[in-house]
Amino acid sequence: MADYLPHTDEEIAAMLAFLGLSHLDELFDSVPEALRLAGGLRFAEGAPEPDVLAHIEQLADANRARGDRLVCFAGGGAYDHEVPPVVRALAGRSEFVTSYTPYQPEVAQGVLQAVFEFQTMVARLAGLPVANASLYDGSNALVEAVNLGVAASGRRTVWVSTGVHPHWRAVLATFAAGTGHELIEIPLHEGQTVWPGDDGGPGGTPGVLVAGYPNYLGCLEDLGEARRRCDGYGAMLVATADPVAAGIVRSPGDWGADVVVGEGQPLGTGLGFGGPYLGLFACTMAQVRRLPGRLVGETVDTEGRRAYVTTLRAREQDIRREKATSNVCTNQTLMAVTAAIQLGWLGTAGLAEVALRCARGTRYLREALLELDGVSPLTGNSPVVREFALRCAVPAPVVIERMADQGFLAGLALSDLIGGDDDGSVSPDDASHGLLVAVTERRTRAELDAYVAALDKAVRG
Amino acid sequence: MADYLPHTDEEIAAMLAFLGLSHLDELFDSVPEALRLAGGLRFAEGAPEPDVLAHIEQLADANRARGDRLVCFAGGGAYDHEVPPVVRALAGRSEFVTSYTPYQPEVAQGVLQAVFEFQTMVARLAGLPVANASLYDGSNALVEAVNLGVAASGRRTVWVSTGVHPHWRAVLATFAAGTGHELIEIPLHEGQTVWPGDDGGPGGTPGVLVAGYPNYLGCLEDLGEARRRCDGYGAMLVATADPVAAGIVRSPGDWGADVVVGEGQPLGTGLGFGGPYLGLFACTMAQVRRLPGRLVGETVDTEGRRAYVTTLRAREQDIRREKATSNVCTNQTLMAVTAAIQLGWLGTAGLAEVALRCARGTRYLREALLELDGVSPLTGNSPVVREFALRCAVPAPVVIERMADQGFLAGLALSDLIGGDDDGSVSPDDASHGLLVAVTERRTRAELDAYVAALDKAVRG
Amino acid sequence: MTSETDAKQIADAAPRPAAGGRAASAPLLGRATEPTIFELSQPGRRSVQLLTTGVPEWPVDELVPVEHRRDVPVRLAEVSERDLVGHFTRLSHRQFSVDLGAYPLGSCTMKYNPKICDAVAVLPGLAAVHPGAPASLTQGWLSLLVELEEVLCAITGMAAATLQPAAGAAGELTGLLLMRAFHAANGEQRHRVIIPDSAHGTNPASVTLGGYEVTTVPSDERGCVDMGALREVLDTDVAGIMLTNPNTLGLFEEEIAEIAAAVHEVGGLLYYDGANLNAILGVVRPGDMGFDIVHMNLHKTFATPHGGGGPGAGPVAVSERLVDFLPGPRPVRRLGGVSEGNTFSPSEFAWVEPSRSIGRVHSWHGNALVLARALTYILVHGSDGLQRVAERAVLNANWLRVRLAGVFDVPFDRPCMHEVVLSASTLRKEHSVKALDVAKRLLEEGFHSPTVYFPLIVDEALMIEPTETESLQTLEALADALEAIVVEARSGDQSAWAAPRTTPVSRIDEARAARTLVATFDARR
Amino acid sequence: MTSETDAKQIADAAPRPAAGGRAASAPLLGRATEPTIFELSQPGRRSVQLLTTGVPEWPVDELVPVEHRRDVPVRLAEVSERDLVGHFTRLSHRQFSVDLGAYPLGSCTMKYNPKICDAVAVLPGLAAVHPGAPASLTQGWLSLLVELEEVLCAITGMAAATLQPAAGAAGELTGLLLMRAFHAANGEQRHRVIIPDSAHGTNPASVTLGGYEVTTVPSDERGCVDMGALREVLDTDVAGIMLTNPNTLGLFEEEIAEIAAAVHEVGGLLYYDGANLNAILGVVRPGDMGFDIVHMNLHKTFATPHGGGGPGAGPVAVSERLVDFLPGPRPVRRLGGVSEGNTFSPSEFAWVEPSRSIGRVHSWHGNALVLARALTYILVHGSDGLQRVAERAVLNANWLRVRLAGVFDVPFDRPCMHEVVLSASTLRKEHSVKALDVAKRLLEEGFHSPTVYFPLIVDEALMIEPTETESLQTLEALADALEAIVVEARSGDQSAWAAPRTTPVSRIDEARAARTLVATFDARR
Ligand SMILES: Cc1ncc(COP(=O)(O)O)c(C=O)c1O
Ligand SMILES: Cc1ncc(COP(=O)(O)O)c(C=O)c1O
Repeated sequence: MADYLPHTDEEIAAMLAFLGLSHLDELFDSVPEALRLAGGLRFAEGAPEPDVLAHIEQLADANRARGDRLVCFAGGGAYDHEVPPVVRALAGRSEFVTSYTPYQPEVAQGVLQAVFEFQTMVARLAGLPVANASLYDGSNALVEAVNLGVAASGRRTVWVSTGVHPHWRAVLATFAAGTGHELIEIPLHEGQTVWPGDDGGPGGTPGVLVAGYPNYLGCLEDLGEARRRCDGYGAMLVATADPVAAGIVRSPGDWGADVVVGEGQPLGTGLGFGGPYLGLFACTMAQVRRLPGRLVGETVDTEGRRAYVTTLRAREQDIRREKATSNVCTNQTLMAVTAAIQLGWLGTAGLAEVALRCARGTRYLREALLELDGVSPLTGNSPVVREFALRCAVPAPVVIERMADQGFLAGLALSDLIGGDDDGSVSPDDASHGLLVAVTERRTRAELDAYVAALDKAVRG
Repeated sequence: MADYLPHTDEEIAAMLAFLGLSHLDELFDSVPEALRLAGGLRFAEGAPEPDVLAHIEQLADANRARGDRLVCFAGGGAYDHEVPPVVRALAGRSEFVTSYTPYQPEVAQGVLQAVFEFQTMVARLAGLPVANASLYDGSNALVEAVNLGVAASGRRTVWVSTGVHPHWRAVLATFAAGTGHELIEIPLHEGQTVWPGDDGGPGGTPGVLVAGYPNYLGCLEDLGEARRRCDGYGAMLVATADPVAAGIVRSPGDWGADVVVGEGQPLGTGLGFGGPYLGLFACTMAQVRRLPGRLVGETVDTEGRRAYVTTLRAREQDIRREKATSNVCTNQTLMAVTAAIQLGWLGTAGLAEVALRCARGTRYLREALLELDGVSPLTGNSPVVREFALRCAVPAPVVIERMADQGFLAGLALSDLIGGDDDGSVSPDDASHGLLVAVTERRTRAELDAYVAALDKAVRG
Repeated sequence: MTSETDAKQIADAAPRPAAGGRAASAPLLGRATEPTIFELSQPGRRSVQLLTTGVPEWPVDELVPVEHRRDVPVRLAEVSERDLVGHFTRLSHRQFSVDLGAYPLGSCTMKYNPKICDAVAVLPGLAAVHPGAPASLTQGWLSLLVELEEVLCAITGMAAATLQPAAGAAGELTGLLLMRAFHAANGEQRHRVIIPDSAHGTNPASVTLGGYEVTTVPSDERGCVDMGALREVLDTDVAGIMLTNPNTLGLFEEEIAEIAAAVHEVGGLLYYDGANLNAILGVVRPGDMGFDIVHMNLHKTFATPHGGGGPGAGPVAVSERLVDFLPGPRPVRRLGGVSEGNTFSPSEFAWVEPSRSIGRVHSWHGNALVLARALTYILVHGSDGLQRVAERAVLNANWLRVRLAGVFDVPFDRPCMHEVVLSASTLRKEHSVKALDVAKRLLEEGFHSPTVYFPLIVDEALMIEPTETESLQTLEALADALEAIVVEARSGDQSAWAAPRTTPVSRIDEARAARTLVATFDARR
Repeated sequence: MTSETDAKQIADAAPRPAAGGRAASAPLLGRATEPTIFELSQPGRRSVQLLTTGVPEWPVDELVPVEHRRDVPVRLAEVSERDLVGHFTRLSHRQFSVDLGAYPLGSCTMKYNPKICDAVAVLPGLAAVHPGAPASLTQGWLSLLVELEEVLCAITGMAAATLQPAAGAAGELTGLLLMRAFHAANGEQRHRVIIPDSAHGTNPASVTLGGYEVTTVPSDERGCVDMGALREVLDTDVAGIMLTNPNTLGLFEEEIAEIAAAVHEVGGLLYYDGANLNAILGVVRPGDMGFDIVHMNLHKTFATPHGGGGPGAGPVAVSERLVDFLPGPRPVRRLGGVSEGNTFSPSEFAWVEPSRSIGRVHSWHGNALVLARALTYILVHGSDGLQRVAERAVLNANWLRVRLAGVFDVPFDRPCMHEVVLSASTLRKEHSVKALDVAKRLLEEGFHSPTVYFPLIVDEALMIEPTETESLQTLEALADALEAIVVEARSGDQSAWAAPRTTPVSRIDEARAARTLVATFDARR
């Protein structure tokens, strides 16, 4: 019997007696007999914690791709950045971890203030005046952004650059089945979106344009061009952005984006096999009443002291129900708190330094790899700052397997990301041979040099 | 430049100006020039945290005896007991970790109450009415106990059973050089102390008798015999005890010990290469004013609320100075708090269960090993409950090396513990071939069986 | 470190706060306001320390073309590690949590979150794995996900599940899209989804996002779906119905079999909102009640911590006929692949795309570390332990119900399941003390408040879910505290209006926050 | 689990508390008392979960002979894991700590404790190593200890060190035994050790335990050892002198070279109490000042956390002529053994017994994980960083000294080192507000109090050591708070007498605790 239940047999008896019952079963008298599960659940009985821990540790051991075994060069929205002990310690404080949504602000100032600080930091990163308290992940933040854009523009046609992460586009498409948005994917050429001619594109005048900055192939695109289109169409510009690259590149807000969304994982959250991550969302003040999810605002208590509370609640599902701007309830607050702590640790200079170091590693590795036989560029001369795509002489999945045997998680195969289809972001051949490589500030020159040597072997025949 | 200093250059300049100084060096004007260290300290400059962590991780990696590589059967006062995540989490709370000695009780109720609870638990374990708030480790607790015993009896002759842990006896001897106590070591026969005949022993009438329960060879001795001697001599009985074995064996207090000391490591503190551990100390009420170190007592605040504070402070060095009962100041409070949490987790049944499981594993393994050729008993039929000594056909250090190659930390070589001398606890030949083996509740039957098979190989030729 | 020069240049160009850095200590247990991190900031101060890498130190202008280069750095707080720690530790002391005391929020299942799950979530073999690594390198994770899917299906009585949705609401929307895909595959286009008036707000919100219209059915006087009213709105335009059972009143929908039959009869599907699954673990399964789609809130039923509002996880399990529509890719155990002990052949587990998948609903595979926590919780309890969980949860709720019956109004006075909905209606009418006042006053007694004003159909609702991990003694203390508040109010003492007073801040002006929106530190000026 | 039957039988025999288990929640930031864990206990409740081992389940009476068998189990609290967590988490909320705010306790060096050191202390390769494993299996640990010894010697200017002593006082006693062994080896039996009247209480206590008599020398009007008085007590019966420099007044003993010469002249040794080493890191070394024996408090200077009163670590470094007397065994780097990168040959490091060792002073090798933390701290700072530590520590203390000069009396009004000793003497005389009242009143402002009434030679002493990790802004806030308290007192407001009031408990009756000693829960009845 392994559990966390406090009840002793005597207490159960006393409580039943208090209820006038003689057996625990009677508590479920309202459940029709015919529906009752006879013989209990059909899986193993409970096991003590140490047994279970041993089992899970064995599963963990079976992951060859763990960071202590393979040096990580994979990115695609999830990066192996430094998360120092101090951030882990603070973000792990049980008051943050085991609290609920701040329904009673008087006893939730800790989370509320941390989120208020988070919102400020995200707004500054995005170059926009307001940010929310988090969404599930980058893709879901994008879905919400498009919903907002459609609502704001009043038009359901959405032009989505194929530079947007393929998984995010997939999620957009999934949810568009419900909202009925018409998604038009716009192809890339050498890593840059080729927006349709000024005569307009397919599907009529777009209400929303979506572009990546950097895009999923790591390239910085000319967002000014997208902005000009939006101005022409009266459309909303949604940009997906990377919060670390933002340390040295212009804010999408600065380029004129109306909504900026991003994957917040690089801000203090580990790789964690893809979750829990953190959807970043910032927008213009004009759209604040369409903002999805939770928003913390500053106010005062009865004694005039500064205090924080969730606000503009009339947007939310628990008040507006079917008319809410979004259905989100539980979100990723703990990751938002973590991001605030990580950004507090980084500070102004630290964020810039991390971005710069990523850019240096990216430059160093890319240049060295392009010297190799069997490796060629995939996105022309498009500028890259934290990640880049290469064409290998052998299919990328093969390269990845071979590199694993040499101690590296070499990157992501474009074919895996795209899911095999010809999605317009790269040619089908580039898709099958394309490898997406990310270099963070944690990669040493020795590791980069060893990677080059290993890839040299891996791309042969 | 790696450090944790907040000072900006501007602030340093402003602070110096406020002091009327122009350079930081001038702060040290009172240090005679001739003594000043020219050219700074002579070792490496600072390195960022991740560099240092990588270095320390490599050192950690070089320890073959780490628990995740060698299954631990070593004991001798340090045992591989279960320390569950919940205990680690609570004991690691930074309020406990980063606070000081509770000099200001109004803001230190957390530590004070936890220590009060610890004292209660230790007193109950020992079977005595009062316990202190911890000493450095088992050996230092023993030193303090002997000091108390000498002060209480007024006689400096101390009979120390050689069943007391050899390291502890060594520490006793070291400090006796200062206090001038005369330590007389009393030999064992088959794991039982052979106290001198009633005509008295060497060195005149003893003021203190010290015995182990269980002793360092794992044997339970007849403490009643020691008590009778003490009554005869008017001497104090000091017993060393194991807090886990106490779960199923009689308390030394129950046998009539005046002071009970022990190594608290088994109570929630990991192996940690020997420290920080925890010296347990309990005594009779008659001796409370001779108690070494810190003691927490219950009292009230000005509003009559229950509160805790360090008490009987007049025993301590900061008040009594050269007349203090002990010089201890910084002790092992965090380990005491940890022990309170661990004992809270174990509970009445849990402590008994752990002790019982140790005894079962001990029985199972000992019986199986004694079937092997090349293995024989070393302590006759003396009862053992958590640890036992064997005589191997090959020297124990060789056995340990061979067992390491098979994945086990086989135990401790008696020769290592004793330090080579003929100390009277075992014969010189038993010392060189004696292996001390501990089995905790964490050892599975599969591990025990594998150990038997491995030892079977290891003791051959 | 010359490598910092560029970053420093950038930083130097940043506009400096006029006066920063003031104050870096705050009262223990005092009621002083903690400054924002921006106010603790002092230009030039830093905590960051990065690995020495030896990578060539190109300046930023050789790396980023000028048109893409940021000219003003992102202004962030500049604090020492010491101040960072002080700030967030003090903030944590201004935050209630399960670890500090009872948190009887109805519908939220704030049970104890076992610490072992925290240990699991930081295992390097789980936490330091990139989600894009191929299946051959992540067999352990795939195995874990498959194992979780299997036990979740056993618990709910369903055929298969997706683990992608990141929370309950995400699960709802996923479920509605499954519904849509199912009908579409049958060549049908239905427009309406039925939900009871007691439903949680995410249900109608999800229905809208799923492209359906909401049809609300009222509850009857027993607090259950009004069967007559239901039959009236049922027709072939109904895609399905969303129910939670026990419902948000904590009452079991006894006519669930009839409801299922009626909905199925018109070709609709039944969606189970799993927020209240805790009440029925091992007692009755949604699949056996006739549900086609079930979401679970792992952060409720399976004790993964709520994190101040998230992360959660909202797996969706479905019956056989919906399996092919599940989001992809799904982790599956390959036929024939057999693991020996805990060694895996590199291809035993694989990702597959269901044949008629609605597509991805998450950037990767869902909130993986939350899933690992939930599996750990489930394995510790096992099939037997989960049933005890439900029994004790229901026992606790009923004990409180009977104990508090004379204290508050009990709108639906019959045995409840895992939570009980009371009402402060009489208290309000007779003594002008509202449910909100009771909630605020209870904070002073060291308990978190119950959920108030939900479900909407109960006037002055106080919804209490004690959960199974609170002891009888805690229930007694909670009940005593609530009773004392009512006695106080009845005696004419209006303390509750001014409550809470012993909390880090006193009652908060929520209206002002919305009126003069200050959602960032920069908006303060 | 049948294996529990016996344990349960034992447990059942335990006397049960008459009424236990009451209350298991406590106010957030409220001022309610937290019950003891014994009061939260309910017989039969449990948290423990142990590994399933498969070992045969012999009953206890087959394992323990009756005369050794416990007939009544050790009565411990019986709580659920949930209540265990609640209890100790709430207790932690009743505890001030460095992580919560400034802790300017003089002589204690309550600096920021970097979190990286916590990470180091839990590395399995360090934490899960048995201390009795042979050197061949623990080369990493031996290497770490040797590396630490080397940097400590570089910092102090000494030849070798023992890492065994578990705290400063243990180091002192070790040092005195070294002194004794040294003199004995020279065939001498000396009887007295000199300590200044400003010395910390552990110094005289250690002297007694070392078998010596204390001879106290007074301080002169500048707060330093009175040279004349010293010369008077010096003779060949003096084994040595114990000094801390800077001394406990925070003042540098400028005549240290003369003192050293005089003591050495009579054949005595100089012992350096390293509690104040933080002030002189990289500026001046005890070895260069003429000291023969030096203890360090790693929990002060090298930031290992104090843990509510411990653990600490008190390595003792000695000059060449004392090396052979050091406690053994000592970890050493074998001559000729060369490690390549970080791979070690199994015999590169070894344990050796110094030829004339005084013997062991610790059960094993000292507080090893504390030592690992200290090494980490030292390596991060490096030779350059440690010097900055000293500079900033001294800068901070002097800033406070000047800032507070008009507020309190400054008994020794000249530049101080890392701490400053003020006096509330005038305040007491004129306004009856004592140092203790100031200390208690300051708690209300969110700061820990300074050390009060130490050193003993200063009337109404307030000893402030800000440490280098507090910012100028914190110093300002602290000084403002202290000044406001004095202004308040001068204005006739006697709030300080009643202070503290905002803390978890108000001022405590210390006398009562000693009068009616209740040192265990069982003594309460
Ligand atoms: C009844 C009910 N349904 C759905 C939800 C939504 O779940 P989530 O918050 O995980 O999105 C909740 C959450 O509070 C709930 O109580
Ligand atoms: C000056 C001085 N010497 C010695 C000590 C004793 O050190 P420890 O507490 O580590 O035993 C202290 C501790 O406060 C001290 O301040």
